[in-house]
This record gives sequence, C-alpha cells and structure tokens, in this order.
Amino acid sequence: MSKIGVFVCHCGENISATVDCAKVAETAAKYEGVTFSVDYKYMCSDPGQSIIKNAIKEKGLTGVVVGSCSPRMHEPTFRKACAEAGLNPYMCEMANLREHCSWVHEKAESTTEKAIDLVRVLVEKVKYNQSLDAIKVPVTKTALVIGGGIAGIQTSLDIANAGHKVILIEKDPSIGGHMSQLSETFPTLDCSQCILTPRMVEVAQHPNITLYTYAELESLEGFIGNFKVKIRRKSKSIDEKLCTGCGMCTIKCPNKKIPSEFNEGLGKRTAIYVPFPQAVPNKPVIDRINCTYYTKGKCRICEKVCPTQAIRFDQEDQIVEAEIGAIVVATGFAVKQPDFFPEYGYGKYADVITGLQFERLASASGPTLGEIRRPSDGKIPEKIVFLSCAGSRDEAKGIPYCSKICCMYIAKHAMLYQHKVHGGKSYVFYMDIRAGGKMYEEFVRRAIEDDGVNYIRGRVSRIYEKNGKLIVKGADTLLNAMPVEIEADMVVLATAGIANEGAEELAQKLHVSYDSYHFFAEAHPKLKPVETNTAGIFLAGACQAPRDIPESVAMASGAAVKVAGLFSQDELTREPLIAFVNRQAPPVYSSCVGCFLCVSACPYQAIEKEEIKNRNGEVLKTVARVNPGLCQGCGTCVAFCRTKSIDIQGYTHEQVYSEVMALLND
Amino acid sequence: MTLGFYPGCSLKGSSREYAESVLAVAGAFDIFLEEISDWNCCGATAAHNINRELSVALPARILSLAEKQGFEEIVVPCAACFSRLTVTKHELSADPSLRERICEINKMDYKGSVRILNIIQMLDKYVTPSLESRVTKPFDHKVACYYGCYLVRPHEILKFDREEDPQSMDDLMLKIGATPIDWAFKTECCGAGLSVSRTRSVGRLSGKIISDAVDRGAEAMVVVCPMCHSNLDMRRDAINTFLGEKIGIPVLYVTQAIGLAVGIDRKALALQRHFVKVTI
Amino acid sequence: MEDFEPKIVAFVCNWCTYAGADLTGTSRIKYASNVRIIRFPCTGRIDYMLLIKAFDEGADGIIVSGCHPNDCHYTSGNFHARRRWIMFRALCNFVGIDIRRIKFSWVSAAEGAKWADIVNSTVSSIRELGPYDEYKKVAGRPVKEVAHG
Amino acid sequence: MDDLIKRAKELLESSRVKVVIGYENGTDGKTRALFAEKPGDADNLVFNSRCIMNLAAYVTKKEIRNKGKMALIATLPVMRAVIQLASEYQVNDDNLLVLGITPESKLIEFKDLAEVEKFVHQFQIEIDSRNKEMLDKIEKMTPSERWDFWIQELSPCFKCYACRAACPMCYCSRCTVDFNQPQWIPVPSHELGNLEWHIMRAIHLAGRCIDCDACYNACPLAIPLNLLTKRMLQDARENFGGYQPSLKADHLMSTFKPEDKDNFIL
Amino acid sequence: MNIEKRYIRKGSLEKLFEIIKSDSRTVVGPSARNDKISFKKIEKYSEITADYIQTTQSAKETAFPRTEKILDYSKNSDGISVIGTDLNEIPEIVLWGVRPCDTIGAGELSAIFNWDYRDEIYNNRKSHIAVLGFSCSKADEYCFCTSVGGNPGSTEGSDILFTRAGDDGDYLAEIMTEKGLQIASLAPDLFEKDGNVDKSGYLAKVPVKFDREQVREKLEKLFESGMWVDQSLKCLGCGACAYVCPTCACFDIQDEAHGRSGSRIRCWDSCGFSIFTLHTSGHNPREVQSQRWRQRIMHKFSYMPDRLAVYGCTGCGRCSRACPADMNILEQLISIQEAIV
Repeated sequence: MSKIGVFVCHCGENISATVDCAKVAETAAKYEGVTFSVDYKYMCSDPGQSIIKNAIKEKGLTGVVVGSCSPRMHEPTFRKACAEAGLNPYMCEMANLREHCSWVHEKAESTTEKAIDLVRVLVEKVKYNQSLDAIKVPVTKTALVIGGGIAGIQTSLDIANAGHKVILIEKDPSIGGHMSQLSETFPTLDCSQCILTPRMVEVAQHPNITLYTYAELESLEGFIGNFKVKIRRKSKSIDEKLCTGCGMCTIKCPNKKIPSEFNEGLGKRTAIYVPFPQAVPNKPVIDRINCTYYTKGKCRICEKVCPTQAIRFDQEDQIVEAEIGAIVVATGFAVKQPDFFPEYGYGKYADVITGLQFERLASASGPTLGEIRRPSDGKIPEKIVFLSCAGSRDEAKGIPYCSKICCMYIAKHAMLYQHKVHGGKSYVFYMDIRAGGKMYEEFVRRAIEDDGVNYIRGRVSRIYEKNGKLIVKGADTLLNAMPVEIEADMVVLATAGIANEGAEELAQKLHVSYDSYHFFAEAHPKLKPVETNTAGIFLAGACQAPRDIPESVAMASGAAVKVAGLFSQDELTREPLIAFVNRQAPPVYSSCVGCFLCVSACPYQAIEKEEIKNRNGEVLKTVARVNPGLCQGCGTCVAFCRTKSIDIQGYTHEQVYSEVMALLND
Repeated sequence: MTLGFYPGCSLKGSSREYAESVLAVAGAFDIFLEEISDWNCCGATAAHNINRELSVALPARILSLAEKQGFEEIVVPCAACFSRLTVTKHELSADPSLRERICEINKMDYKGSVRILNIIQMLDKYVTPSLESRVTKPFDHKVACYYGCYLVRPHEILKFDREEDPQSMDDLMLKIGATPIDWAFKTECCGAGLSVSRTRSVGRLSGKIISDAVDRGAEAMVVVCPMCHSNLDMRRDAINTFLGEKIGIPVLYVTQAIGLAVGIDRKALALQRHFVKVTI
Repeated sequence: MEDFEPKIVAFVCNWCTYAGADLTGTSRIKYASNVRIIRFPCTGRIDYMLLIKAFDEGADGIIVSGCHPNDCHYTSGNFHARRRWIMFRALCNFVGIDIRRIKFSWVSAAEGAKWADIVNSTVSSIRELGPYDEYKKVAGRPVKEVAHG
Repeated sequence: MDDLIKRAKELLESSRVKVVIGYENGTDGKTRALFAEKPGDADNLVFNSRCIMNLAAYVTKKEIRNKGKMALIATLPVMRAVIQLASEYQVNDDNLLVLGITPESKLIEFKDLAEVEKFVHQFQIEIDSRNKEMLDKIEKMTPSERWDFWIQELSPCFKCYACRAACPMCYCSRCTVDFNQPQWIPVPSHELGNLEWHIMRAIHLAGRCIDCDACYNACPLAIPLNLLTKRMLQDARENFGGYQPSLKADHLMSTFKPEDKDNFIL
Repeated sequence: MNIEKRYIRKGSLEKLFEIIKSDSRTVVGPSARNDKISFKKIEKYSEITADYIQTTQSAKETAFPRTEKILDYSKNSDGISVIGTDLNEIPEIVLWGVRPCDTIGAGELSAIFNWDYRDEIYNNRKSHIAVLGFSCSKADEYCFCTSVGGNPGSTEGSDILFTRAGDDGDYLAEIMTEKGLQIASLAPDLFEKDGNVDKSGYLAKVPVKFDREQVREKLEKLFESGMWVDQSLKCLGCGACAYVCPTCACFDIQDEAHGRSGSRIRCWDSCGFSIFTLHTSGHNPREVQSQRWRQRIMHKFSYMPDRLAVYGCTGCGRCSRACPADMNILEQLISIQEAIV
C-alpha cells in the first residue's frame, strides 16, 4: 500500500491567484494512498523543500507528487530533494499547475477542478512508479577517427591534446585528404599545403595518436563507451620499420605510367610510390594492381635497389583489434567525374576537366609545376570557361542540393588563371553566386572587378569540339536568354560534391543513418550537427554534406569536444528512462515472440536479438533485448509491440494507463 | 512474321519515301507489316500543348485498335508518332483514373499490352541478326547519324539509347559498311514544326547541323524522323541561304541506307523523291 | 447544449507540444480549461489503445500532438506515430468512431499560441458535436448481463 | 493429386522433412489438417477446392515445430502467410519447406523461401468483389450508421478467439487481450469488450494481414470480421502504395516515409 | 406428475406464441443470423426458424449468460458499499424450440452449479425458465445423442415436448411438468385431447456409435496416453467448442473498475485457452494443448460422472460443427473406446 505525499505550491501568486491551492491539497488528502497533503507558498524554496524532505522522513512516504510549475522547470530540483531525504528520485512526479493551469485559465471553479484532476492523475501514476538507478556505462578513453583529411586531422589533434588516445585510420597511403591536393585556398589565397603539412606532421609525431594509413574499418561492435573495432591494415608490401623513405625504389621502379590519384590522373606515378612529396608517412607502398611483379611475376627491382631490404612482397593484410570509447567519422567527399555529363562529351574531351584537376594544374607541386597548361597538348589556354553547378542543383541529374564550395573555388580558379595567364580570357557560367561567409563575397567581387573574370548567368547546354576548340553553347539569362557560344581552349567543370563511394556500406557498419545522397545524417539538423543518432559516434567535415575548410575544421573541433566531454568521466550515467523487454519464468522466458518488428521501428538500432539458452547451450527462444547503452527512451517500440512485451521506465503501460483512468474518473 | 504498322500522317504524305523504304526493307527480310486499320492522328505536334486529354486519347485509340486487332508489337517509324504513343502508354499505366477516363472518351477498352517499336528497335530486333550476311553493296560512306529529339526524349519514359549522345543508328551503319562520324549535333534541334511557319529559323538551326556534319567529312546524313528529313532536305535552300554556300549532302532515311546496302532497287527505296539529289 | 463542458484529453510529447504548452503558460495566453494533458516522451510512445481508453472513460474529444516532421527529439518517433495514426484513424472511421473528435496536431516548443488555438478550436468543435453519448452508451455501466447477443 | 502424395512420401522416406502438413477429408464434406509423419500417412492427403483452411497457422505451433523440419502444402494465401511469417523470423529455410499449389492447382516445388517470395510477388492481393461491394456499402454509410452496423455485427461475438487461433499471423504467445496489467481489453464479451478486441485485432494485422479469410471461415458465428482487415489492406494501398508480404524486414507499420500523408494533422 | 399427451394443430403454434407473449413473458427461440441459427429474444413469430437440425449455440445462455454482473461496488470515505444483483429483476422466460440434447444439458449444467455450492443467480434464472422442447425429425453425422443416453424424442428437461405427428405439420405435445401445464393452461383450447400417437415414427434415426461407460473406464487408464497429443495436434486452442457446448460451465470473474466504483462480472471461459490455467508465477500446469484437450474429455467423461453422477456431454455435436479445425469429438471418443491400453 503506497504512502503518497502531495505538495501543492502557490508559486507566490502565480498559482494561487486562479487556483484554490488549499482546496487542491484537501481533496488530494482524501485519495486512496495519499497519507500527507499540504499547500505552501514556495515549494521550490529551501523551507518548501524541507517540508517535502521532512514528510518523506516522518511519514515514510513511498511517493511524492508536487503540484507546482512545469516539470521541465523544476523536476530535477524536487527529485534531488527526494533523493536527499532518502526517497528514490524517480518516485517523485510533478503536476503542472502553473504553465498548464493557473497561467492559462481565469480564476474559476473549473480551474481549481482542473488542478485537482492534474494532481490526481499524478497520484495514480506515482503508485506505479518504480525506484530506478541511473544507468552507468564504463568508458574506454580511446577515440577512433576514420579519415585523415583536414577534418580527421583536426579532430584527432584536438582529442589528443585533451589528453586522450586516438587511433586515426586513413584508407590512402598518406593523410592529408583533398586539402593536400589544393593549390591556394579561398578567400585568403594562402597555399593549402603550407598550412596543412605542419598539422600532418604533428599528427604523425603526437604521442597520443596512433596513425594507421592504408587502413580501413573492418567491423564495429558494441555501443557508446564500449565499442570493439577491427581495422584492416592493407599490406603496403614494405617493412615500415626498416624503410627510411629514401625513395630509391620509386626512382628505379620501371612501371612509371600509372595515373596519379593525387594528381587526379593529370600526372603519372610508379607502381611503388609515395602519393606526394610531403606525404605522411613519407614511406612508399606497392600498388599491387599495377606492379609488374604481382601482375607478371617478375621484376623485384625495388627489392634489389632498397638499401635497407625493406621490401616485403609476401606481406599480408593485417587485422588490428581495438577497444574504443567514441568514434569520429571524417571520411570526406568525392566529386563527380566528367564522364557523368553526356552533354559535355562523356569525358571524351581531354580538356574538359574537374575543379579538383584544375587545383592540381594550379598547384606548384602539380604535374605542370603550377603552370596552367591544358592536358591534351600542354598548350596554355587563352580562353577558359568555368561551369558552376555541374550536376549540383539539378533534379534531372539526381543531385538537387547545392555543393556549396564551388562558387568560391571557381572564383579562386578564375582569379588564379588570370594571375598566371596574362591576357587570358576567363568565363564563368553560373546560376547564382553563393558567397555567404567571411570575406567571401568580397573575394568574388575581386575576381569580377579586379581580375576581369566574365561572369555569365546561365547554363551550358552542350560542349563539343570543333577545329581543336571546345565550343561551349550556353545562354545568358541576363540578356534575356540570348544564346552564347564560346570557343574555349579549356573547360573546368565545378562538378558536384558527392558522398564517397562506400559511404553507405560504412554507415551500415557503424549503424548510423545516412540521407538519400548517402551523406551521413546528423542527429538533429540544428542542435546536434556533429552527433549521429547512434550514441558515441560523431561526424566531422564533408562526410555529412559538402563543406569548405573552415567549416570542416570547426565541425572537427566540435566533434572533438563532444568526445572529450564523453571521456571526461570514467563512467557515463544516463537517465534510466529507457525501454526494456520483459522476462518471465520458464517455459515462457519472455512474452516476446521475436518478430523483431521493433528493430526496424527503433530510431537508434538499440534493439538486438538475444538467444535464451538452456544449460546445454541449446537455444530455447530468440527474443528482443534493448541495449541500455543505445536506447534513448522514445518508446516508439513500446507502443508498437503487439504482445506488450516491451515497456519503458517512467512511462510504463501501468503508469500511462492509470493516468488515463484517473483523469476521467474521480 | 507479321507486325502491326502505324504509318502516321507523314508517311502517307510528305515522306512517302520513308514508308516505301521501310516496307521494302521489311519485305526483304520477310517481315510483313500490317497497317492498323482505321488508325488516326497521333496528336503530334500540337495536341499536347493544347489539350492533355486529347493528346492522350488520340494515341490511346490507336493502341486500343492495335490490341483489338490482335497485335502484340507495332512498328512506328515516325519518331514523333513513336514518342506520342510511348508517352501515352506510360501515362495510362501510371494513372488508372486517367486510363478509365480515356477509355470512356474513346469508348474502347485499353489493356496496355501492345509493345511499341521505333524503326531502330524494329531493325535491331528483326533485321540486324542477319543484316551483315545480307549486305551486297557495302554502304561505304562517311555518314552523320542525326537522331533528332523525338526518338530519344523524354529519356525517362522512352528509355531508348543515350539521350545526349545516342549510338544505336551509328551501330547499324557500321553493320552495312558505313563510317559514322563522331559529332556533337546528333540531337540538336532541327527546327521541327517551324518547318512551315518560320523557314528562316529552320535554315539557321538545321544549317548548323548540316555544316558541322559536312565539316567533319560526312557524305550523307542518315535520319529516322520525317520532320528532321523535311527540314534537312526540303528546306535545303533556306539552309544554304543561311550558310551562304551551296551544300549538296543528301539526307537518307536509315531504311534507305540499309536498302541500298542489301541491294534493293533505288526506285523501291524511293530515293528519287528527295529534294536533294541522292547520288551515292 | 449550452451548459455542456466537453472533457478533452491531450496526449502530447515532452519535447515539443508539452514545451509548447509551457510556453503558452509563460506567455499568459488564455485558453479553455476543458483540456487535461498527459505527457509522453514522444508521440511514438502514444499507444492507440490509450485513445480508445479515454473514450471508454468518458472523454468527449482527444488531442494528440507532437513535434513537426524532422523536429522529433528522437529523429523519427513522430514519423512512426504518423503512420500509425493514418491507419488507426482510418479504422476508427470505418467502425464509425467519430474521428472529428480526435484531433492530431504538430505543435512545436515555440508555438505557444498555436497550442491555445488547437485547444480552443477543439473545445468549440466538440461543444458543437455535443457529448459522445454514442460511445458512452456502449461503454455503458453498470454492466448488464449479455446473452443471446 | 497423386504427384502431391508421391512427393510427400519421397520427402518423408528420404527424411528430408519430418512432417508434411496438408489436407485430409474431414466431416460433412469439409477438409482438415493432416500431419503426415510416416510415408504411409501421406496416402490420406487430398487437395480440392474445399481446402480453404490456412495451414500456415500450424507452422508456428510448438507441438508441430518440435517434430523437426516441416513441409507445408501451400496455396497462394498460405504462401503469402509463410513469407510474412519468415519476415517476422517465425519460419526459415531450415525448418520449413514449401510445397506450393498454383492457382491452377499445379504442384510447384520451391528451392527456398526466396523462390516462394518470387512466386507470390507475381500476384497482387485483390479483395474479392463480394467483400469489395460490402466495403463500399459500409463506406457510404454515415459514421453513426457504421457505428450501429458494427455494434450490431459484433454483438454475437462471444470471444471464443477462433479467429485469432485460425489466423497464421496471430502466433503471439501472449495476445494483448491476455495482458492484464493493465487490462487493456475488457475480458467479458459485452459490446465494449467485443468492439475493442476487434479494433485491436485489425490494427495488429495492419500491414501483416495477407487476406486469407481464415478468421472469417473460423468464426462459428460467421461475423464478417474480415471486413476490418480488408479495410486496413485498402488503406495500406491508398496511403503506402499497397501491401505485399516480403522477406525484407522493413514492414509497412514499423517503417515510414517522410512524405507520408500529413493533411489530417493540424 | 404423470405425462399429459395432447394434440396441437398446425398453425396453433403461432397462436400459442402470441398468447405467451401477451402473457408478458420473454420468448427466446431459434432464429437465423448470418445463416447461423442461434437462440435470441423473439418478438415476432416469423423470426423463429423451424427448419434446423441444431442451433450453433446451445440454450445455456438463458440461465448462464456469457456475461453477467454479480455485483456493483463503490468506495467512499466511509468504506466500501456493495450492491448485489437484484434477483427480482430476473425475467420470466419461455425457451422455445429446444432440442432434447439441449434440454438434457440444462440438467447437467444444474449439477455443476449446485455441486459444492448452490449458485443463487443460476438457480433463480433457471427457475424462471419454461422449456418448450422440440423433438428431432432430422439428424446429421455430427449427432450422437443416443451414444450418451439421450434420444431424438427424449422428454428429459422439457416442460412441454413437441413432436411432429402426422405429415401435415401437426404436433404431439407431451406436457411433462407443472410449468408445462401452466403454459398449456394459457391456451387450453389449442391443446386438444387424444395425443395417443406413436411419435417414434417421426423421430430422426441416430445410430449408437459408442458406449460412454466403456469410454469412462478407458479414460481412467489413459491419462498418460500419447493419444492426447495426436488427437489435439489439429487443435488451434480456441474456445469455440466450450462456448457452444450446452454443458460447459467454466467462467472467469472480472472486476471492471472506474475510479472509485465498478462492477464484478462473471463471464465465460474455456479450458481450451492457454492462459486458462496460467499462474501468476508464470507456471502453467497445462502447458500444452494436448493437456487441455485431455482435460476437456476427462472432465466430461470421467470427472463429472465421478463427482456429479452425470456426464458432461449430450451428443449434440455442436463442438464438432463449430470447430475451425474440424476436430470431430465423436471420432475422438470412438478412438478412445477402441484405444488399446
């Protein structure tokens, strides 16, 4: 038999002005199970709280109902008070007599009646409340960062500098990502590598960071604070300990005609290679697909020339296992290739290139050492055309979104071109110029006004080759759609930024959700931009949507703070208001029939299968189990379960049912 | 083997030579094309700009007739007709209520069972397999395959070939010994319906097509659409005026080119009907 | 029907509509006192059987309210809820339960005024419909014997 | 149906399956379930137009599952039920083999449930014209006419739960009506208890009911309770592009589309 | 009293009905609904169906409703007040058109409700019922009354039993009890003299299929038999058989509370349901269907005769007709009789 105390607050005049608080308390006193009922001017004040505490101690209350303001305001206050008096905090409920009653109704009988009803409802609910303890989960204070681009680098450094261990994995032979491919960066035109490479080195040398390049996530298990990951370290075919990075092998490798990924195919590399001079780590890998030894079975020149005998042809992939507390996904993005654009020749014109390729042409470390020369014949283009929104903002192409960075880098490209090719003519076809950002608009204006880049508002319908020129057919919508034809020497497509190939697969490995474009989905578009809806997994940079460098870095630091916050405690405590699947005596074990419809209903992948076995380990029944680490307590599964086998603490079937009953029956 | 045949207005009039060459080639490959009896206008090019129901009801009636007359497949050489019929089939299958309405209007029921073949699909399916073996006089010329718009658009509905850079006609030409040129005007606008109303525009639009083809060394244009043909052929004067030079490149229907290659008599292929003399 | 005061039960989610109703309070916007709010973590938790129960126990009208699409604190609880509502509402309508008495709404934490409107409009429309006697008759008590049904 | 008997015998002899679930002749021209465990038992197998019971209701019964791998003689509705059950992890290729019977009553072998699914997907679930008319008729009634109609139609129900027992989808070991803390559904068969039971049943079958009418055929009082689930089927069609049982676990009611109908929400 | 045999002309039945109604008695009789025949309150004679072998449900509801209130209660500051059922509210009912296998059932039901405790409500209801039985002129393959001590013309349990006499639709009326006389006295001129007709000629032929005594003896040795599993394999575990049975008397007690007041209700239950014997602990002594099926047979053919000296089966065959899985109880009983122990 429950002993419930009811505490009605006047909130000064706020409640008592329209509600007869004394009457509320008197009526409540008559209810079954209510052994103490009182009204007071300020329940949240110290004396008010001591009334509650004393009542708990003296009357041995088993439940408390405070009729005052919104629980969203003072629930923590009163639950704390109860706890201090030795009553489980979750035995305390609040009736919202202020925001939902006294403030919104005139002084009247009916208003007091409503207050009485609200109190009665909570009295009936609290009878079914259960003592709960906060959930404690241990935390492994090591973070896994997936992706070694600028976002991954930044987030790794921030976490490491906060004193926590970080494992950074990068699928390519070197970290650096797209940023390392860029020539200059807008809006300051400072050299990308100059600002990036120090960070790369810092990562390599940081005592708290373990760097695995040429490595990918194999599998993930567990939940926040307690992940278990397997990492596949692809074989580099060299012994990194012995290799000094002297480069002899790369010089001597006979196979020199492989298109360089780093140079976006504009330059060549060898089969054993370091992607670029400032690579970190600066040690080569053998690309087995193209290596003559692996394809034809003979060569081994690198082995012969290696002064430290570091070449290991028989090296195998290695699986590293690690315990991880949190994960930051920073896998970045990719760009559409020209072969995606039939109207621009399906990539058959060598001089129709992507923005990223232009970066390489403009980059001092690039194949042309920074001179703008067209790929086909190495001539310096006298006329160059830039196309923004190549794919982006184009329903028909299945990419309705804006790739965000193009307007800015196109302006930069045009500017760089004008700086490098004096007397050259540059044109930009655009839909809108989206230059939102500090010094961005000014930057674009500079391109137009100081550097004389011709901006044409309109789209390009077709590009074709004629007498060695690329005919760019478009329209100028500002001259009422007058057709424009430009005979260009080179065309740069600002092709859409898209999710990385394999993003979907990775998302599924991580159990994080992704949007229809396969970019990873943040937990809340406004309030949780770096969280995913899987607790303990965070996002940084362009894997979530196209982002420029400053945004990626900001996001990376944001994610790092989330991780550091998580790691700042040894155990994470969570509100125990989560779902659970009932257990019963054998032979039933649980009323759950294991249809697992709840699994697809759960927004958090928090529901897993649990096999109930007998002593001999034979499976008797497979039922649902809610992972307390992952469940966020929405209760979507509870209302959905046909057998009513899932219930949720704080809003159990009996609690909400009794509320409805009490609401309409005195 | 017998297929349904929907000629449409052009093939009965301005481009009789298309019809004749289609039938000639079909005949040469033992395909009997049986005209759908009591057929009507497909609605091109005006109807769909004026009245949606009408633009669907007209082709729907043709398809219903074909069903009723027991055709499983019908051949529609005119690209415009092909487009209208296929689009209609698509819309009817997508929208049951429209389908009911149209059946009421036409007082005919419509199952949507008939397969619609454009000329190239027909050739690919029934001619190509034995084509190479039948070539007696290889059509040894550089040709510019001009597809126009109706054959490939709207792509999401027609699902035929690559909309921006189609290949199917080029492949056919290779098979009869021709050399298709690589050019960028395969699907550029020829001026279409303006053929009658604004010949100067047609001259300009088709002119660019012709000149690019010629610049790239084409000896003949190959087309599948009566409208394209009349613009490139009948409107050659306007074109030449625009280009300011006299260009004599002939414009053949794909079936005429094939016909020549497999040795069908030129008369049967009605080559003499063209405005621009066909000398090759 | 002038003196008829409808009993309205509101099933709302904690994060949007409950907070929205709090805002109505802090903004001191007045509305009809016929409504009684029951708080849930999320619309996804609201069991359709509870709505039925509310009618059993004599409710004349029901409000179910939560976060706007894409605003759900739990990302998709409201989407799941909406799907169930669509079917439940269809079924109710099919068995002749007066679905004009069940109002569904999205009220965000910022829409204090909207909450007041929802309540007032619901109360006045239910007032016009009158007490839900049809249902009360079936839920009728005290129970009599049932034989030869 | 000799080939059916022959096949059943082979399966039992080769002990590829431990029990074949099919039909035998019953009382008064009815047919009923037969559980053939010995090759000899298979001689009593029959198949004809009177075999309307949905045998899938048996594959979730402990007593029968415990015998070992089952072979199920399955008409189209039964196959549909099997696919839905499979998607709910109640049966799988290890414990169930399907001996299909096509609408042309030809015996058809399936390698695995994936094949069964393929077969099932050739057919849409169509509500028969008689019931269609009935639905439309009810649709045309005013709400209170519908209310009276259903209170009347459900009043004979004495809650024997034959509908539940015969339904292949009602395999729950504890039905909500058997849940008494709290007592969601009134136990007695008075108007309210009956109404709530049938509402709950229909909702629980929404997006799962394969429209086999087993519930209706089982009802000793011939209550047209299948109209409720048929209506749910229609609504699924109108709102979510229709229902077709599928091995994929993304069920109609446990998933959603952001673009789901919103027009009824204020 | 000794039996009075009277003769009733075709068409007089309707008059009798009207007279009974005008005597402000409720008439409950067989009537068709959704092509099933069940007992219901009859307002017009035309509602009565004459052409049926057996009703889907038995007549037991008249005395033992599927749902009946036992008491109302309400809590208030000075304790709990209880209001029991007002027995005076129980109406006078004339049960029209009951088959002999059903009228006998009433006796077996009474045995249960008066075994260790006299059920006041049941007995009161029963005492207010006058039973007008109608003999069977037709039977089907489900019927086996003759195997369980009944017969198509049995007068047992009827206050008046009507039997077809003569081919032009006249009836022999055997007035068995005071209640019967009372009914007859409402319309003396309809009940003509000389009922000396041999009714056997007009009765259905129901061959004896088994001997219930033998079944009973067998059952004592069959408790552990495996046959229950085989027999019940088909059983889907619904309660149809129990609910249509004239002698099944199991019930559940439910409190329907609404705040401080509520009602206590008695409603039908069935031993076929898995939760029928489920304990709060989660333990279930009859865990599987075979045990429940065994219970059903044992109860009717072993426990009842042992404890109440009556059998729990009248051979009406309703359970077999209603069973969605076509579990034919007759077949099962025969196989029990033939079982080798």
